Amino acid sequence: MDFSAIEFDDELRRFRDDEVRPFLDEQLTDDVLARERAEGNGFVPAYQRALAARGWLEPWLVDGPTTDGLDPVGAAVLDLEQAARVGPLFPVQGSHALVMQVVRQFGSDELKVELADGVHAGEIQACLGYTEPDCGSDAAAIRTRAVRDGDEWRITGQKMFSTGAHLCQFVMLTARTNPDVAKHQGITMFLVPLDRPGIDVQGIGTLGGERTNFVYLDDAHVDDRYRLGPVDQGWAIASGALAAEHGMGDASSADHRTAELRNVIASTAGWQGVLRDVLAAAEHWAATTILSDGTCVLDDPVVRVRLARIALDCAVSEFTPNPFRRVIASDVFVRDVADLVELIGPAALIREGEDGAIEDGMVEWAHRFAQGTSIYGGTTDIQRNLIAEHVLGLPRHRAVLRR
Amino acid sequence: MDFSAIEFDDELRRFRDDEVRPFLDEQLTDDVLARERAEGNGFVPAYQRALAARGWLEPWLVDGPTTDGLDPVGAAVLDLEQAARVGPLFPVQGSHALVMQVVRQFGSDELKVELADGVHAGEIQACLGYTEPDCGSDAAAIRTRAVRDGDEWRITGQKMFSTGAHLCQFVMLTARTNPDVAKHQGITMFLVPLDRPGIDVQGIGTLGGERTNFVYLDDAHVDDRYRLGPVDQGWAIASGALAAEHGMGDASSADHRTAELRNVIASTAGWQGVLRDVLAAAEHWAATTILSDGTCVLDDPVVRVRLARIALDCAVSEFTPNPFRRVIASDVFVRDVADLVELIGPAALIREGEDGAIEDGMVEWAHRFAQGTSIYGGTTDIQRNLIAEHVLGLPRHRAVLRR
Amino acid sequence: MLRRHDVSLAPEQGELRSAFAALFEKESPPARVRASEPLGFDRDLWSTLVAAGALTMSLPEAAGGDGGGLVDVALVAEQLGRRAAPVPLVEAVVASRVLARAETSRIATLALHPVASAQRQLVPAGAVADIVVGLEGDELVAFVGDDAPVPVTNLGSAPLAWRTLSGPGTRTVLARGRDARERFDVARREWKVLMAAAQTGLAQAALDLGVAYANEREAFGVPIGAFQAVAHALADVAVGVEGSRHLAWRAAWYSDHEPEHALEPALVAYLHAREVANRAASIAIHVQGGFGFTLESDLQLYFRRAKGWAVVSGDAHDDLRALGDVRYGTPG
Amino acid sequence: MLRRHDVSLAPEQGELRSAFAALFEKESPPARVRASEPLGFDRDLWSTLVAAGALTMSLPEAAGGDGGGLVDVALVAEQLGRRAAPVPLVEAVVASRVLARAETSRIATLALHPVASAQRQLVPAGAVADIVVGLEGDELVAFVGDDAPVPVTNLGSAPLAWRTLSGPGTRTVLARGRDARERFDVARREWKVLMAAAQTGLAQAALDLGVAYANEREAFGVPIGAFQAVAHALADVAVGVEGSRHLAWRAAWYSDHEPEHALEPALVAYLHAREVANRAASIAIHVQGGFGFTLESDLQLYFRRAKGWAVVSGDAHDDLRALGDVRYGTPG
Repeated sequence: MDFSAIEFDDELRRFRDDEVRPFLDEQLTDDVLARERAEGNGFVPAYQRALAARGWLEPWLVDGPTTDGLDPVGAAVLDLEQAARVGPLFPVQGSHALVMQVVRQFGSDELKVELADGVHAGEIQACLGYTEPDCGSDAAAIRTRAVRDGDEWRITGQKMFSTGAHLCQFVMLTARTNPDVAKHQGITMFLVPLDRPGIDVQGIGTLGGERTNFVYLDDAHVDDRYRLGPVDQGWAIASGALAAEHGMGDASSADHRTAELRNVIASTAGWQGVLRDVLAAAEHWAATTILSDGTCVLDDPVVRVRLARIALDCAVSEFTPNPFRRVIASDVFVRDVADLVELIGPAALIREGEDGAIEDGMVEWAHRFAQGTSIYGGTTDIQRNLIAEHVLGLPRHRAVLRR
Repeated sequence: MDFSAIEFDDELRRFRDDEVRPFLDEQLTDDVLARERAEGNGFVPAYQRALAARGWLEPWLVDGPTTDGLDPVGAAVLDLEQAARVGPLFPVQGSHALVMQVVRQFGSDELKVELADGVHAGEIQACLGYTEPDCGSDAAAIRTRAVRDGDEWRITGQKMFSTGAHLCQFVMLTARTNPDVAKHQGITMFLVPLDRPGIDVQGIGTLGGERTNFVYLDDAHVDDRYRLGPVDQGWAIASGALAAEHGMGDASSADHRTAELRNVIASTAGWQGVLRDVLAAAEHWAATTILSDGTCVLDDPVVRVRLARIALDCAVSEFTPNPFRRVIASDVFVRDVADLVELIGPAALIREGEDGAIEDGMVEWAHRFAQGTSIYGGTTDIQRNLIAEHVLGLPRHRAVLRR
Repeated sequence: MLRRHDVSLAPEQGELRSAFAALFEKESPPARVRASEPLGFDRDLWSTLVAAGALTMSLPEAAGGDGGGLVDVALVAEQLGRRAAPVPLVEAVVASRVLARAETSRIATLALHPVASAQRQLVPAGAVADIVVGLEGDELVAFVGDDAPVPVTNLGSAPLAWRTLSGPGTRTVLARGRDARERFDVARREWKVLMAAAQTGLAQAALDLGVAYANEREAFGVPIGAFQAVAHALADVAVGVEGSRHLAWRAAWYSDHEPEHALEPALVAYLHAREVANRAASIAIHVQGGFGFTLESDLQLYFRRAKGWAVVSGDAHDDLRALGDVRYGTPG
Repeated sequence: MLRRHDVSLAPEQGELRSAFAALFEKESPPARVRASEPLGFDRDLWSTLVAAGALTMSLPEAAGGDGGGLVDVALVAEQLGRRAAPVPLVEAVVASRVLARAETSRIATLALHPVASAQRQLVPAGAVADIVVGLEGDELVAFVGDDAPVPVTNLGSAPLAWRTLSGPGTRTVLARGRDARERFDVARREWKVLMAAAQTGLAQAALDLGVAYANEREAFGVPIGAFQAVAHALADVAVGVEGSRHLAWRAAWYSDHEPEHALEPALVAYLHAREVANRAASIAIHVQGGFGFTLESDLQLYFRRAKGWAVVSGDAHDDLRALGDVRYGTPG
């Protein structure tokens, strides 16, 4: 048990002041920040490449040329400094990291060699393609088909929620390779190059403002070397990766960087981080707003307990461990941001950039964004199923219709 | 649409002042009140008989000799005056009324004649016997058996939550008469006299302080005239009665008195009534408690919004119609009483009658009592199922185990 | 006290409700709601609504109205909410009742917050209103500004704008002192009653969309509505909507029949309705899963309006404080 | 600031936890908890616990203790809560730390509310304590009254009694002025930290009972735990318990290592733990259905103690106000 502060000794201070900050000054240009703000996907290719060149782009992902790398404390410093400049969005590249983990574990040597340089240079990014318009939580119900044709596969179908696909080079997707067996048994995993003929990426807006994508595949030809793992065994791979996404994974799986960091620092990413930033904005507003009767908003006892309640929720989210955190972090985020809209009142409704917007419209944005947190990466209902079955040992079940 | 006040004209005032109040002065003796307080079952035999003698005991239940009766407004006046003296408990005789409704609809003429005088005299009271130690929500899974033996049935089994059984003359119970068919199809309904050999009633305490009972039946012989409805058709009768208990019934069924009253007055019974009384107690405490700094508790802005929140919940419970009310009335009761324990603080923990108890320990009691409201007469989960299926038209389903 | 508790609609009330339900269904489909964004105003729909008498039904006959009451308008407002109709009916009715005249060619609105002097405030329908009614100091004022208002893009795509009650323009004092304050309080209370009805409509629409999706969308071989996680969440929304509707009716009834007792019912109805509407939309989005979070789903229209239409009147906790004041008197 | 976030237990901490888990499981079964009611004190169990060193482990070696910290006691307190053990360990440890001596033959407790003069207050363990430590005016006092305390029957079957810090008896002033206030605040904070751990234990026990029942009890042909209405409710409880535990550990760690920053973690842990424990017991009762509402079910023991052990320190909102004061300074 250890919650002690990490001292900024001379070396760490030097790293922050002489390496990280100058790097960010140079690379996080207004242009990069504007692009991130507009799309909210959490990465901008030019910045990715710069990180890679510096050796700071998740160097643990695939075997390959060595890089400078960062120890967990160094990585945390970089995260914090990034977050301070970019604001609540700009998540760590979770999907890409997940894909690379699967590639490292299940990709052929040939594929790994092919990808290594590009990944290390930050020029190859991958997104996920599990969800389809007709299947989300039931991820094994996919309809996308892949048919073998010599050394190639011909893939046809639709994927949804492939966030970042318009900026990525690959999508890791599940496709049905055998329709004649039980649904979990006929799925194969592929890392599909997005530049293939027959593939079309179309943007779709979300309530939170981020762009996500449909990926349409119309007889796209994909070489067999892009297959990940054995034919018809893709479900096990996808479930492992889903489990990691749900925070159910153990420290040795895809989650390893997170697991490693967990023992070192409080996570700076995740929704509890966003809620903390939104709370800070509301606290700033309350501390600097003087009412017509001359009192400060923050002197109102009712306001104080409501803000304290949210501070409590932030701490609860932060210190509730995985796989439990996802549920509570989303629940309190949705509830608390809704209350902050009320607390700030009419001006909280104004969009960023409009006359009278409060704290850059952050609460208005967060209220919309919050609705996605119970859905991203599998709904909180699925997460509760997992907790009930795998942690509490309650019976697995499925629903069947009566009559 | 009409929410207008019912004017106490001369006639109604005369009824209240010259009939109801003198009657209650005479009948609701300290002895009766003490007995009700101790057991919380909502009726005391002597008082029931007095009500019956006056013609005020639910005279609409069975056909038989006419009584003075009460119109809905008169009945409401009686309810209010009773409630003012007895406090939140002392519910209308819901179970007995339900049983009598079934008797009227399904009992043989012979049975009705046998019961009429006793019911009208308040000397026959009936309770329910649906639940068993191993079945509650799944009320068709009963194990109690009834075997035909000439003109009699021989009944063996256990019933639970037969509240009032120790004061009643009859229990209306479900028994399995055909174990070889689907569980819903082999059940018969009986009105079992509790004085038969082989029947044993044993009390069991509840968190809310009320006494409820086990009813053990060991080869109890019951004449066939106590059967209600056809053999093996008891499930339909029980479901109808359950539906009425769930508030799902229509105005023409067992619920008719409630339905009639609904267009006349706001209900005085139900948990929203209890919550309102608990709130009134807390408001009284807050208005009369002066803190060490000389301020009144009720001047604290945080206290005011919390009490106002509960007042809001009372109104929501009262004006949310059946079958929806049960869910919200229980939810807010549980939540709000828990907050009132906090609000009053340490002394809220003290039991009634002990040194320093607040408002006769009402909040301490209500916090315990509240936990039963999500269970009584079928859980709120079952109620949500009913709403989802019957009101929203969502699919009926059942759970099956996987693997 | 014994009170009647009759929540049935009279035949003519039922007909009114059906007529406007049909009008909004036809004239305010999602495509037209979307087309009205970000301003949140559809002038053709407004003309249709005025022609249908929605604005004047609750005005006295002497003022060119139909002599109806707030109950009638509440029935209409619920249907308006159900289709997220981009028309400032609630504001215009309330303001017209203050003005005691049918403003059919100009749009009148109510500035919901009393101001000491020429402070600006965010006014509902302020981006499209010609006349702003409000309380400035101890004067109840109708102000027609010279400058065109500037719409402010906002969460609910409502036609909000910063407006004042004085400045360049025509300023009419309708009342002063206690009379002014009382008439303003009545108007604000009526706005909350009608908004409670509109929020009930938003909640009903969100529930309907959630239920429809839960019946269609399959997962694990069954419609997702067969899962209790989905079914119970929607059942809870239904519980909320039914209570919200009856409370709104009751509040409107009190406004019409016992205005001296109407504040508590109004606050209760409004508090519950806005909470239910936000939760209904949030839960329905969750039920729709990923699709619900995209802008393709109509749920986002309702979700944004739930808070967007209500919070312009202020923090719900201020209404809770007001409810406390009604019950316990002003503190201190 | 970057902080470590290591929630692993050292081997000796794990052993300590297991040892006391075994002790309480053996020595505080439900029958013995029931037998201790309504007083809520089992003298034999108390002797066993003192002999096992639970009271002295966190006292300085100079004071006859083992020189351990609050983290160790928190691990014990969670196991105590898990078995609803009828022993005033939390109060006695905290009071002994104020007295800086191991009171093993007499029981010391802490009066949680500062009083101006000889006012009485409801004191946890007050019905069995010989020594009451508390703040009266600006004096930190240890008071041994002449009169035997009168137990007050209460929700949580805790040994509560009305006690004073002066009157007939022996009154020792331990500190005055700012020093007195600070030492009292530390004691009260430590009580909340340990109570957070005890409440985590109550919640864990309620969860375990709910899960066991959900796995055993069948309805509609399957264990009721197969219904999401049951499974998800229990999953939410599990989410609460896990957070509650880690927050309690963290609060204890700060008390031991950074007492100057320990108040916010203590308030956060205590607020979450008491909310989770009450909800856990309430939900588990609901899962057990009718049986859960009878006094036969052990859940009632946990349900009554959740609020019963915590509320003696006051309204949770007071801790929320205190959390606000830590973050925003005292208002005005």
